[in-house]
Amino acid sequence: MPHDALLEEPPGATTHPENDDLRSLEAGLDRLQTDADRAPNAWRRFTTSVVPPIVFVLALIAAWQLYVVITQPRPDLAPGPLEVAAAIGGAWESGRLQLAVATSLERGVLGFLIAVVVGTPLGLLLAEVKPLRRAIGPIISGLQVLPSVAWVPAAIIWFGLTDATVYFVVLMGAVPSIVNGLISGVDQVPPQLRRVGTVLGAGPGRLATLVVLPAALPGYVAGLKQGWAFSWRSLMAAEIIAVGGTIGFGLGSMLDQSRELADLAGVLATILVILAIGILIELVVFAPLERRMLRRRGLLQGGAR
Amino acid sequence: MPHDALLEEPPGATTHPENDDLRSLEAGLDRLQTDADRAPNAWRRFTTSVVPPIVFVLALIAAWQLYVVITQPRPDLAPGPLEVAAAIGGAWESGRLQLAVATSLERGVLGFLIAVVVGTPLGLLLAEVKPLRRAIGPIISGLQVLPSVAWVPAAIIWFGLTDATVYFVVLMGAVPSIVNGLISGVDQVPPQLRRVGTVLGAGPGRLATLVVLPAALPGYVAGLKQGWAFSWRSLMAAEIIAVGGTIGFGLGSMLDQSRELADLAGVLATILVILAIGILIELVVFAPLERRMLRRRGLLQGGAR
Amino acid sequence: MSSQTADHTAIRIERLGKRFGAGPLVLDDVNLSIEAGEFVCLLGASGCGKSTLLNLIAGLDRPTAGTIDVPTQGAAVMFQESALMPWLTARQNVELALRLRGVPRAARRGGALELLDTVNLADAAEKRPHELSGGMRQRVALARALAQDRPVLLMDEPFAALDAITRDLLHEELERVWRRTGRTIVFVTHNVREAARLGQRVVLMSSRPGRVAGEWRIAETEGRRIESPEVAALSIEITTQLRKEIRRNAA
Amino acid sequence: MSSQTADHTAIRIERLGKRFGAGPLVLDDVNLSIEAGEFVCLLGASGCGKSTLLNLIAGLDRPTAGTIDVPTQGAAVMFQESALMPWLTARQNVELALRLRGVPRAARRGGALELLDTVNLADAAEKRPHELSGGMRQRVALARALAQDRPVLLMDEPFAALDAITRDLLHEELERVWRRTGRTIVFVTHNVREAARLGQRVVLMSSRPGRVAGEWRIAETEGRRIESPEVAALSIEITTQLRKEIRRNAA
Amino acid sequence: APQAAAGRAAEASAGTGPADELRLGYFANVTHAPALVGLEEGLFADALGDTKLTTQVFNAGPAAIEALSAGAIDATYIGPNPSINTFIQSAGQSAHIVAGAAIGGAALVVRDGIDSPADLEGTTLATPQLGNTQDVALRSWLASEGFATDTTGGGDVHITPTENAQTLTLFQQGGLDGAWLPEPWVSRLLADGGRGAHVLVDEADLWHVGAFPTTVLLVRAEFLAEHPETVRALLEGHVASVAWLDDHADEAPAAINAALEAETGKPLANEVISRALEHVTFSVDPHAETFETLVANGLEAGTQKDGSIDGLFDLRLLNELLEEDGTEPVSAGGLGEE
Ligand SMILES: Nc1ncnc2c1ncn2[C@@H]1O[C@H](COP(=O)(O)OP(=O)(O)OP(=O)(O)O)[C@@H](O)[C@H]1O
Ligand SMILES: Nc1ncnc2c1ncn2[C@@H]1O[C@H](COP(=O)(O)OP(=O)(O)OP(=O)(O)O)[C@@H](O)[C@H]1O
Ligand SMILES: [Mg+2]
Ligand SMILES: [Mg+2]
Repeated sequence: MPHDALLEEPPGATTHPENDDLRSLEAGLDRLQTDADRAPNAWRRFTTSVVPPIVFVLALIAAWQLYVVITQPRPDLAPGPLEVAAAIGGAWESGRLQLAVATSLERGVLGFLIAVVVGTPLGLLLAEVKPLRRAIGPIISGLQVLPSVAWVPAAIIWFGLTDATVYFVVLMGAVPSIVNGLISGVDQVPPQLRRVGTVLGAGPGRLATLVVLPAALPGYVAGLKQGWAFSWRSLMAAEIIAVGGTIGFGLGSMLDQSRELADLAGVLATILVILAIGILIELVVFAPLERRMLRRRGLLQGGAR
Repeated sequence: MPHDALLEEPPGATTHPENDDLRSLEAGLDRLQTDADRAPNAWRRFTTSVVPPIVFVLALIAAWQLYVVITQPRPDLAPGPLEVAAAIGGAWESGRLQLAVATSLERGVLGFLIAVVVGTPLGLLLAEVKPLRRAIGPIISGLQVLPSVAWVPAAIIWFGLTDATVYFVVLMGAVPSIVNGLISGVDQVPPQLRRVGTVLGAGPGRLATLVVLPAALPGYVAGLKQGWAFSWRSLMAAEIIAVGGTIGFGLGSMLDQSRELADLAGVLATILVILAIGILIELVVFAPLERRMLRRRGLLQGGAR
Repeated sequence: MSSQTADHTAIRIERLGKRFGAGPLVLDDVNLSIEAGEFVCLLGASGCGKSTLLNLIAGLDRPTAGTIDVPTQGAAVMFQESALMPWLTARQNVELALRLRGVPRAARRGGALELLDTVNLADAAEKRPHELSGGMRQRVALARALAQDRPVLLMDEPFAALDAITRDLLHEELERVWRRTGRTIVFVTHNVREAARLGQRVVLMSSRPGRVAGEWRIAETEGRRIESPEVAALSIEITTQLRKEIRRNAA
Repeated sequence: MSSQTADHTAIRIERLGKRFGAGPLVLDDVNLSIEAGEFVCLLGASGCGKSTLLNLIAGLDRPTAGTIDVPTQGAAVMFQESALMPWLTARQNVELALRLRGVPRAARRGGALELLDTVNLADAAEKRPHELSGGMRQRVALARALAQDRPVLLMDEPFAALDAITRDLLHEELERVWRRTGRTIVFVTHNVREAARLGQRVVLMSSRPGRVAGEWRIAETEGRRIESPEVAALSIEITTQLRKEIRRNAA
Repeated sequence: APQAAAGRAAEASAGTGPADELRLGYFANVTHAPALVGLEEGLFADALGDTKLTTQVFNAGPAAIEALSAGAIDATYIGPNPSINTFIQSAGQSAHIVAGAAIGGAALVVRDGIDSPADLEGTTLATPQLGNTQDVALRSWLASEGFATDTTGGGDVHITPTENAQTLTLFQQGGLDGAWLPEPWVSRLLADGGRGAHVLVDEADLWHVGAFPTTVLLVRAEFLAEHPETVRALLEGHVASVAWLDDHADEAPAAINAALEAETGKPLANEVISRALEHVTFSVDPHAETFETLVANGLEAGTQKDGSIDGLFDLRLLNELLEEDGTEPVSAGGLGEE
């Protein structure tokens, strides 16, 4: 039966009154059942979700400054916001801040990318090959429980104070997250979608590429996001603990240095930078990625958050 | 209208044939629509989910031992499983292992409990008071992104090398998780349940205690579980970095000590102990708690996992 | 809520209007009065404001214009999803309603079991919602609504998610309960045949904004079945009107 | 799957039996033959094995005993949930079916739009599933099933989750498509009236194990509406039989 | 035994010629003055000729050992205990001591009110690092005084290995009662510690000759086997450096301080560095005869595994040089080649 024959209307069918009736009825119902798109009000979103935290942080800083001005505490135990700002400025001027941020970011991003390259095929393999998964899955989940900071001493013994140590720790932190994210993403693919794929005539290969992988994307992205968080955490741990040797100067090293100089303003400044980078990466890289994907799938919850 | 009057059957109603008919029809349908409970097959579960990882680990250990026997690598760079076992045994005999485990567990548990006590009211407050949440929520989420290891240097400056440092870091690690878990738990309470509570006549107080809190339990428990994971991570980081002073001897200190003595077998032994404790706490404390709660709510997925 | 209404009128709605925030008018100039013990079906296409109207009657929301008079004791409500507390057993769910009504602890268990027996669920009292089928869950929800002991029962598409066989049975069950307890029932539905099967009166609502677009009364409701010819005849009439309302929105 | 069947028989099922693992027998000695172009409704209570039977026909599962003959081209299937790919638009969902059928890239877009127009959804081609109402989603799923261009269309309670008004419309839509394309349709449902409304033949299945428990043929199907008296009469007859089957399980 | 094999390899094969690069580790510390001066005065560069010299600075022994084990450096100045540790842990395969560098310069500094060992009961004392030379010395001395200690900070006297800079702060704040430290920290604690800081025990008094090793020169075993010429050149520089320190006693403080300032950003106070140099002697003799005692002490203190240190020393190259200079050869004490 050729395709076109199936769709061919009997002559005059489109003008058949009963059919027209049905069409107008369906159109009316469709109109009633779909809400007009409400344009998200950017200004409102800004005032309700961006302004309050900023105001709160500013108030916090003001209170802190006030406290410092009034009680005049020992500056080495309670530096004021101005001193912390000065510490950031100083580090910037001397170029140490840029160097540290560049080094840490490079390591974090590179380590994360390696983790993605390692974790993705591993995750796919575990998700699709049942016996492997039974055997290795629990071990990977277990590794996720292990604080990656615990790997630092072992890595130092193996690789000395070199960048290999840092990358090893980052990998041990990020890979289990990514693998588990991908596995749970594949698990959450509704079995119905696989069956539809089969019914539509997809073989295993096209089923995987056209159905399973796109369907598992939300879990995978969530895993990537968490993997990044773990990369960043592990990196900081490694940098703080493993200082010296041929290890470059990252944010963790900067933190440790400030601590050795008993420079609390410098410590707090570095913490703020680390926090800012973490939030920034999340806002700039993962949040839009996730939001776009969820919006396309209609999984985004109402903007109450 | 008194309650009993409503339920009073008109005399003879129970023997009314039509009603009997309805009863038998309903009973038949109920029977058809509910599956007989299938007893979970403990033996099968054991063979499919416990045996494979154990076999895999044993195979891994055997391969490792074989490698060591065949290639005879430098024992300080690649100790064999026997040496690692001996290291655990040695630490046990000298009592260092017990001391370290007891110290770390005590700190971890105590820190976690403090975090629960701090995080729970904070989470409830943020979940229920919208303006507060708008202002503080993003900050708490941001703190969750900050590696808690970054707090170690600051804590050392504030509290010196004392236990307060350790507890501070643990709190900074665990509290945001618990708060966010509780908030998302409350967010996920279906609005329908709140409305039912209102319709049934519950005021705000009883609505919170009888409806919202029990409904938010799954998110809360998930938050607690994650909070524990962060407590444990942060604790290890703090113990590894902050050694000396009046800080007691925990697993992290043991790890650091082994590293200083270039004793890789000791390092690996300690990593194994840390991993074992992490998995054990999860299996013994959180997994049953979570499983019981999810099973009671019918949220547990089929045993395929 | 509002004042006790005159002798035989359970619910009186006058010139009711409702809009959400700055959105369009959802309900406009709705007038309706429902007698005590009456079984009214509210019929309308999706989004026409049926749930909004029901929530206003239940006191879950406030009208923008007009007034609603309901009995001082208020109304019990049943939703499309049974909305049982998933962590409580069937009995405990009913007991919760009794507890919130103020029934002393000692009397609750017996009362709950009695109510569950009313809906033929005595055997399933100790099961949790997820162990029950959809029809059983809605029967628990019905028992819970009965536990509230209010003269008015509001039902928002309570059987829409059930399979047809179960739905037919629940129609009979509901009718039996209604005849025995004499409640005033306002029943919201999409289903023309369901409305014609259950109601003493069927009120058709138009869409955007929601208004009363038609009303039908059924004289003799005893012994009706959904396949009965009277139900079919009424259904054809209402359907024609309903389709006209829907077509109005096509343009 | 299996060999091409004789001239006019599209599907022939003989002595079919099915059990899952070591569980009880789900289907037992099912015999059924369906002619090309026939519209058969498979009716039965929940859990009686309707979906199992349909999956066997679709080749998604293998029988334990007996044989099933279906056309070599296989069958298209529609499920209760539309099961559209949530990351694709309506058009892309239909195009996916065309692509997996082997239609060249250039022809896909036009084909998909044509098929969407068949179900009166040309305007919604660029919308994603979550932007569509349930009825619209099922129409996209229907278009997708048509895109497969298979002589047999298997439908597993495709309208069960829809509201009554939409369901009535989709009955008319489906009937129109059936008449125009001449497909063989096997339609699974709980709903006695739906079966009586749509089928040329209604097959009633018993529960535990599933067997054919009764069969009705409708001579004249043109111009039927769900409220028609013939539909009502047939419904009463089938319902009585169905209730007998259900009651059997009460003991 | 493997170490014997390595030794033989060095002897027989004469390696693969001079290395292109020598990576040298040291601490920015007074007891590492031969390294500081050798670099500052260009003595290593002169001796190494074409071989490029790169350096790495460490804060503590373990890090240097880790770098050595990971092949990130080829030789390092380090204390004897970490050297013993890596040798035993690696079953003699990791590294060999090729020369001594410094002697003496460690002491137990305590607060006011502790005037005899008996007063130490219940106090908390710091050492630079678990299992390092001072840590082991403190533990074995306390044991000889009848105090029990353990590696977890328990016992009659609590020993808490703490970073030197932290030790100074904690001592000032009252968190520590004393510390067994190397120079210049002994002098710094005496100068800046306050709280009546004074020396209770000078480690020099504990050894019969007053000579005990503080710093030695350790070379990676593989490097030694492959590039004996380069190690010989390094030793030339080392010997010259020690000689320079002997000959320029008046210039030494300034030279060392300049190197320290370059490394850490802060020079030592004059009185600190001169007092420190008074207590440290620089010598190429590793005093191998004391190592068996060091091992015994480490074992007793629980900071070390049991094992043989036979073959730890490879002093052949050093003795060749000394012979050329016409000086007395040094002894390996029966623990390796001399
Ligand atoms: N909280 C709300 N805020 C804004 N608009 C709302 C709100 N609730 C309902 N609406 C709008 O009011 C209209 C009527 O909604 P309502 O839920 O009462 O319809 P309905 O007749 O119950 O529909 P359905 O049959 O689908 O349940 C819809 O257009 C809906 O978008
Ligand atoms: N994969 C499976 N493994 C084990 N038992 C199954 C499986 N699929 C179905 N069953 C069992 O087979 C019986 C028939 O199931 P089936 O889904 O075919 O019923 P159905 O008639 O489609 O029911 P419904 O109307 O609820 O969709 C049920 O008792 C079910 O528990
Ligand atoms: Mg509604
Ligand atoms: Mg089914």
